[in-house]
Amino acid sequence: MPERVGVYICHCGSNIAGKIDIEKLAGFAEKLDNVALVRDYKFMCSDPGQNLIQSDLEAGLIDRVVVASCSPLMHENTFRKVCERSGVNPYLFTMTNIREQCSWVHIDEASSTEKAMDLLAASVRRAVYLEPLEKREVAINPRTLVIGGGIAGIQAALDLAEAGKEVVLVEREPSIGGHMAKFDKTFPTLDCAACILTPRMVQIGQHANIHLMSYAEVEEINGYVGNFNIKVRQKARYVDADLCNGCGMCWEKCPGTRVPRKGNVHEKLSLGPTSSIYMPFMQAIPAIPVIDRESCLYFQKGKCRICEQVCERNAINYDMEDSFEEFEVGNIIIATGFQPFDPSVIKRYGYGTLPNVLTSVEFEIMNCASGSTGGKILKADGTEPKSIGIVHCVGSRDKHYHEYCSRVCCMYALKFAHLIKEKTDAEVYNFYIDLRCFGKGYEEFYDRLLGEDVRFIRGKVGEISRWVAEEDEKDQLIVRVEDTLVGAVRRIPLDMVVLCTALEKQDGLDRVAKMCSVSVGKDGFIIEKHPKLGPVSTATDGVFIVGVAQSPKDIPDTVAQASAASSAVLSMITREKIEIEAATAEIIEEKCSGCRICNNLCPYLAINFDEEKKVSIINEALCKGCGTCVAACPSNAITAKHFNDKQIFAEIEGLLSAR
Amino acid sequence: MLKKEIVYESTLDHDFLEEIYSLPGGHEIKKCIQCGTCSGSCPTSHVMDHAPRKIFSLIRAGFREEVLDSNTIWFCSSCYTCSVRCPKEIKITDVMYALKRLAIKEGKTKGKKAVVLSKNFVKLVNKYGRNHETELMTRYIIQAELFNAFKFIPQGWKLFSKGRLPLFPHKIKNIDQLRKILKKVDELGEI
Amino acid sequence: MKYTYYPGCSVKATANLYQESIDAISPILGLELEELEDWNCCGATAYMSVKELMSFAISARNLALAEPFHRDVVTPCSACYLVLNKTNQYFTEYPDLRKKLGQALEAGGLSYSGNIRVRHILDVLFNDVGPEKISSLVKKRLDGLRVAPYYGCQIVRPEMGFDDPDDPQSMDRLIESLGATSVEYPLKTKCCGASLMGTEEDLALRLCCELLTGAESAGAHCIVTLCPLCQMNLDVYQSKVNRLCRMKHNIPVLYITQLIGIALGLPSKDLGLDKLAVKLTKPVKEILQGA
Amino acid sequence: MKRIEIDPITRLEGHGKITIFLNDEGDVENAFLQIPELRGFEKFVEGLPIEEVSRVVPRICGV
Amino acid sequence: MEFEPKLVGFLCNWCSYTGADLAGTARISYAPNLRAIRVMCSGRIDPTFIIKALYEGADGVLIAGCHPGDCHYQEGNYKALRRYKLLKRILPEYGVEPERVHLEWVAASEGEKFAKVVNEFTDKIKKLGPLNMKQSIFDSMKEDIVVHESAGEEKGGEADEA
Amino acid sequence: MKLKVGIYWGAACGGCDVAILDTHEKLLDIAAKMDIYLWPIALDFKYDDVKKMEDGYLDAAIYSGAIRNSENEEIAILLRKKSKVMIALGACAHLGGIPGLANFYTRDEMLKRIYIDSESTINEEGVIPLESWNVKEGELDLPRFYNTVKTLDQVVDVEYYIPGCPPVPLQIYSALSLIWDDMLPPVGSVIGAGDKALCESCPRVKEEKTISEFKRIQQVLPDPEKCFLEQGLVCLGAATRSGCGARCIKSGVPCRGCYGPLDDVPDLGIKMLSAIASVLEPKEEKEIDDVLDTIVDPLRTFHRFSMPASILRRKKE
Repeated sequence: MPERVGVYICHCGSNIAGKIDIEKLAGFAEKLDNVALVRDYKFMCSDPGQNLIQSDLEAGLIDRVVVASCSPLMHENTFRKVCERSGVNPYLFTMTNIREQCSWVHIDEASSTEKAMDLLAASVRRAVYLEPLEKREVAINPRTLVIGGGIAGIQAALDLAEAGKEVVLVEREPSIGGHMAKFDKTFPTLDCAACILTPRMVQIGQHANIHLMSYAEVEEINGYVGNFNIKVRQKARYVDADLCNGCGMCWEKCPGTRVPRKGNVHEKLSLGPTSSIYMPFMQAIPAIPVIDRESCLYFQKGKCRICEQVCERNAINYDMEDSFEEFEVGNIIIATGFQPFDPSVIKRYGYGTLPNVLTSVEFEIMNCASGSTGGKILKADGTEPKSIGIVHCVGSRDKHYHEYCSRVCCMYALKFAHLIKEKTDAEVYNFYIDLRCFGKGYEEFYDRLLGEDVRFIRGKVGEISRWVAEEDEKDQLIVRVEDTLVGAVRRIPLDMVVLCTALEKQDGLDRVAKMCSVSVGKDGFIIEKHPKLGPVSTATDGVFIVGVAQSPKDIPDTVAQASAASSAVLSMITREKIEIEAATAEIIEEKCSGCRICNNLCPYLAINFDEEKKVSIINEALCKGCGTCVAACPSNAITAKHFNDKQIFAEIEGLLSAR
Repeated sequence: MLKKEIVYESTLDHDFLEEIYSLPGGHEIKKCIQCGTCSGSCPTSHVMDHAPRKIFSLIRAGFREEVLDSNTIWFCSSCYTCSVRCPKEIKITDVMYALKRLAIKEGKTKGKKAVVLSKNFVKLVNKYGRNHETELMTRYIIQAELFNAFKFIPQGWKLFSKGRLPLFPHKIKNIDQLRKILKKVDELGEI
Repeated sequence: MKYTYYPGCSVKATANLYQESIDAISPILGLELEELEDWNCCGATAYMSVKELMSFAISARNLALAEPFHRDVVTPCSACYLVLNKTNQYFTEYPDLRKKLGQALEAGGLSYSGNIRVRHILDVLFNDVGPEKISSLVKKRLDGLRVAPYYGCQIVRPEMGFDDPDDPQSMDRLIESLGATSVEYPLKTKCCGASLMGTEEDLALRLCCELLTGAESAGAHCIVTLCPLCQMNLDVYQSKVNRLCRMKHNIPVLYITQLIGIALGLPSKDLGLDKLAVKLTKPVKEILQGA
Repeated sequence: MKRIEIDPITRLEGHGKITIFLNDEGDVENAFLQIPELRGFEKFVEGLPIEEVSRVVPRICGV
Repeated sequence: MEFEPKLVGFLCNWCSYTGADLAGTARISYAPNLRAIRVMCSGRIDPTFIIKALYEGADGVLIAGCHPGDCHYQEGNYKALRRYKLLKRILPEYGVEPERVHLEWVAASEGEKFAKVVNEFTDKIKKLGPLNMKQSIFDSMKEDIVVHESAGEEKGGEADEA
Repeated sequence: MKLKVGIYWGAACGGCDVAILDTHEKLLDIAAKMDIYLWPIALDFKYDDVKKMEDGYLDAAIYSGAIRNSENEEIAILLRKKSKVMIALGACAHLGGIPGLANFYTRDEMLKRIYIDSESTINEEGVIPLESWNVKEGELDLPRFYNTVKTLDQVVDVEYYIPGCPPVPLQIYSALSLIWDDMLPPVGSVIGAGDKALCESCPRVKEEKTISEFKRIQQVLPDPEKCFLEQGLVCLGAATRSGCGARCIKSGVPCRGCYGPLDDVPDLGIKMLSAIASVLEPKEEKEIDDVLDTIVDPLRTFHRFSMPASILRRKKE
């Protein structure tokens, strides 16, 4: 029996009927092939409207439904449900948009009606080729992978663990803590960073629901929402974590130097021990040292083994090798954080060539009470500076480097200014373009700094040099800048300059993104599902982003986002099951020649090549139905369900059939 | 008497912005964030009436006279430091050229010695196909610096005595070709 | 290595010493510079201030003349380098301009497709010849000579790609390859005032004064440069700078090609050294003689 | 005048037809051979990438 | 009567179709010549669809997708762009002005842009005139018809259809 | 009873006929199963012999060659009438083949080039062939040289297609055996060939593909083990029906598509275009253009054998 299409035309009050000649349209529809009946109604989406369709379907008068009304983005689901209720596969329904893209946008009734007829003819032809599709569900594994153990990952992991869910936290560095662990104070409240971070780090280390893998990297991610397979490389520490008790004997005796012990103050800046076997900082979690192969005398020269001799618990193991661990999780949180921009590429700022030009991270380390200067702000020669410049926007808001605003620099620059004022007698100059103090208590902090006699010069620094023009500029750094508010070009001799470097995407973020099948924007950060409504989700179901992995943000925002992501994960876990796309692509094995054109095209890595059968295969759980592979398959071995070639050809023919 | 007054919108020329924006490279100055990198980098900004950054501000506000009358554009030595450093990659030097041309077009050249030099340069190139430094300086001195002519003597003599100042111009062989090209450009109209 | 050579107007006149030294060293370094027949002025900075399209058009004529030879165009003048390069770059970047220039050139029976690379002689000396080769050809090492490398503006800006716009190194390396010391000179790319020397003399003199002071305070025996205008401003105007700024600068300003020529052992006559306004000073002479 | 057509001529490569006119005496007055075998390789090899020419022209005759 | 081109549009579901809907919601009126086909992603657009549409009588074909970097499926729009670019190169070989096929990035928020794109495209095709691909193919074969002994119709009767 | 068969060539090169002969000893089997009633290349039947047959007299007609002129079409119509089954043999009858490249031009352009502008022809009066010509003995006529080359199925109904330029002899034999074994598939099928693309039978190793530059065969020494396309050589194998045994590929030459498209692919060339464009590396417009610049003559390459069978069929005038 040929397909019997029911056509339902909606007036949408006067929204459609006011611009389209419904009678003419209905008359036109009746004459189309395969059309079994045509009805029109004031509001098809209303209950009586829906009932019209339902009763026709139930009476068996039709087996396919075309509704000509508003946009499918509006009511496709409504009418699909009508079909489902009537015991008909919802994919045997299609919609003709004669409102948003017809009656609402065209002035002339004749041409609107004509267009509506073409659109309807296309839908009817398409309807004939529609095929029933099956809805599918997958189960969600309740364990979660958190990549990155900075404040973002710590918060997310703790939230989940506290809710009773298992978490695997993978951190690349020997210790968790991230950048925050290097800070002395945090703005604007000036809390001690260690005081608020350390207890959480300890909790991570001890939590029964958290499996912490530090000094480890995610190697592979396969699978799909609810069912990801993870492979993690545990890098060799050369210290047996089970035996080591963190006594510190090894690094005390180690003759190797990871960070030079001699040299000027700035060259030997460090938080933890400077030896080859070291802990990154004293509060490290896990409190287990690692050996830096590059500087270790034993690894480089084959002699030494002092750490082995001094370790009472025999925890040193030079033969340790990288190992791999594989496990399954249901969701993934990417919390990889940032790395600071390297300002040495901006030659005119002299970083790396001029002494006493420091990056913000170096300055943080200098300020940290447990660092190599004991928290003192010192020039390279060990004396206290009399004047310090703080240059904002280094590498950010600049098309040559990063166009975006790094969002935290203004505030940490103010924090620096405060710390300098607190610890030294130095004059402080802030060179800024715009001061962005938008958070809670931020403006007040700025206000406080104004009162502390910090000098603010609105102008981006032109250059920093040692171009001495006058006697009193000798041995100083000369900052040349336009004071834009005064309208004068100024030369300011300074003892030290701190460059507020941009936050940039973490090294390797692209690799993580690729593994998770999410994309990065041109700024290098991962693109969220929706900037407003889906800031922690991504295009890949089950993959979430937190902190600077998404975009530069400060600690309060990062923590908030971490909690948001963990609650999103919890909501997934609680559902236990998730429905996945039915309109996917499918490879017909009998037609696939194994040319592998499609293999590289899928952003979700849903296409795999079966080496035995020599055909490509689509994992339907991963496929989101974009159809890119379908358009590319040179032998039409791939079909896009619900958008197959026949359906689209029918649509094209329908659109152009009237004339 | 008070010299400064409140600036009324009606006294400003808002078409000026569009005019400037439509110059080659001009639309980029919409993106200026007034950071001051240009002025802070410019070797001559300290003697300018308005530093380059401020010029952009004035343009955006519609201060047509101030911009075209200012000495700023004539102090630009085309060192391109601002263009290279501008975080918004505005081709500032090109904009300066465009403003120079606009000022010349509008006759805002009184007392602007650079204009005399440039115009004579153009004349010479059109005449010979090449610059003739001796003639250029002679013409320039007569037209712009007659009363200061003596100050050019020592350096001129130095060059001449070292054999670095040829007396006669070199005319290119195919000057006709060059002129045909220039004539065509004239027909096509400037960009 | 064969190139099409575009000297530019200045090199044929006030900078003829530059030309002489280029002529002298090229054969030794294996450079074959064939002068472009009937080239015309590039337009420099002045033409651009008056007419834009015309300025591009006259500049493009040279490129069109050079194209049939399928060789890189080399020029020793920074302004010519910038203008020809800019024409080239805008020609490819802006289709409108390309079209108009095409029509203009056609009127002169010429055409240009944008396939010529314009290079500065420094680029060629550094990248094609290279410090190693130059070093191997040195006959008189300039040990002890402290040189301030002055690049000026238009060779490194707007970004031309072969060296850093703020901290170029190519000439430093060449100087070192001769045995001399390249001093740390923070002003190496600061502007000398260029053509402002004609119109705003005081300003330009002050800029030059900074440069000279900078070089002297860095302990340089001489300044080495590669642009006719820079050389003229620093050399010929040095006495005037002294008068205005009440200084006593006495620092010779050589072209890099002259310095190379000296190290290659060529007689000073061939290198146009006698044409310098500031004569070689005693310490320089001593080192050169001792070399 | 009698007309004889041999159409097609066979057992050779290509198409052809012979038209023979006999006069009243039955002698051949005139005969015409037609070869309508026209493809136009002359035209469509123009502008072909040179490496393709050697793959296209063998199709002039495959016998 | 003025020539009213018939245009087919292939719009990606997430950006351009939504953008077109927004033009509707905002009641921005534009030329009625474009008939849209919704696909999930511009990456689904097989150049065959475009050729088919031109053959079936479209005077122009518009492809619209998410802006680069914004693709809902990450990179489908780049594939659309590449296919489009190659397709444009061969259109002149068919004697079809390449301007008849046009690609635009229209975001979900760009209702106004969508209207503008359709208006401009319609104008452009109006200037180019009708394409009549199918008809012209059969017109070009008009002289190629053998007079059949029997009154049988010439095969390839699509010509009648056109 | 033996089958009655006619074999004819339209605008062909004779390669298909030779391919039939190249079945070698199997030719004896064919002769045992079939009686041939027309085969100009080998046997001396005349058109009149065919015309005299009753309609449907022949069991099968095997037609190679494209429809280039009115004679090709007339005989196609004649054979159609006289046969129960019509088989298109070879790329020309199937797709238009190499003669179909003429569809990038008009009849007038073709004739001008061939007769007027030809370097090796002296034709001062500019004579071009006419369809009829009066000599004193009477009128002579010539077939009309068409404006557009057509495939066989564009002029008559065709039941089966045996693809290839030329078809593989054994494939012809097995296709013919379907007739005498009465095992013919549904009308419209391609017989004597595979159901998948050529890549299936290509011996080269295929991996994931990303192309950043196309090369021409003379510019490189291709790796004999590796997929041509992955080496930047345009190969149509992925869009072309298998069955040829990858003869070109094995000789080190990329596929040009003579076996035609797979089922349900309406346009081989455009589909190949889509596939190739999909696997390019760059994303930026400028870079895409740079890569595309390296594809020489794309459309004619993609439609080397199939222009008349493609959707648009010919260049618009």
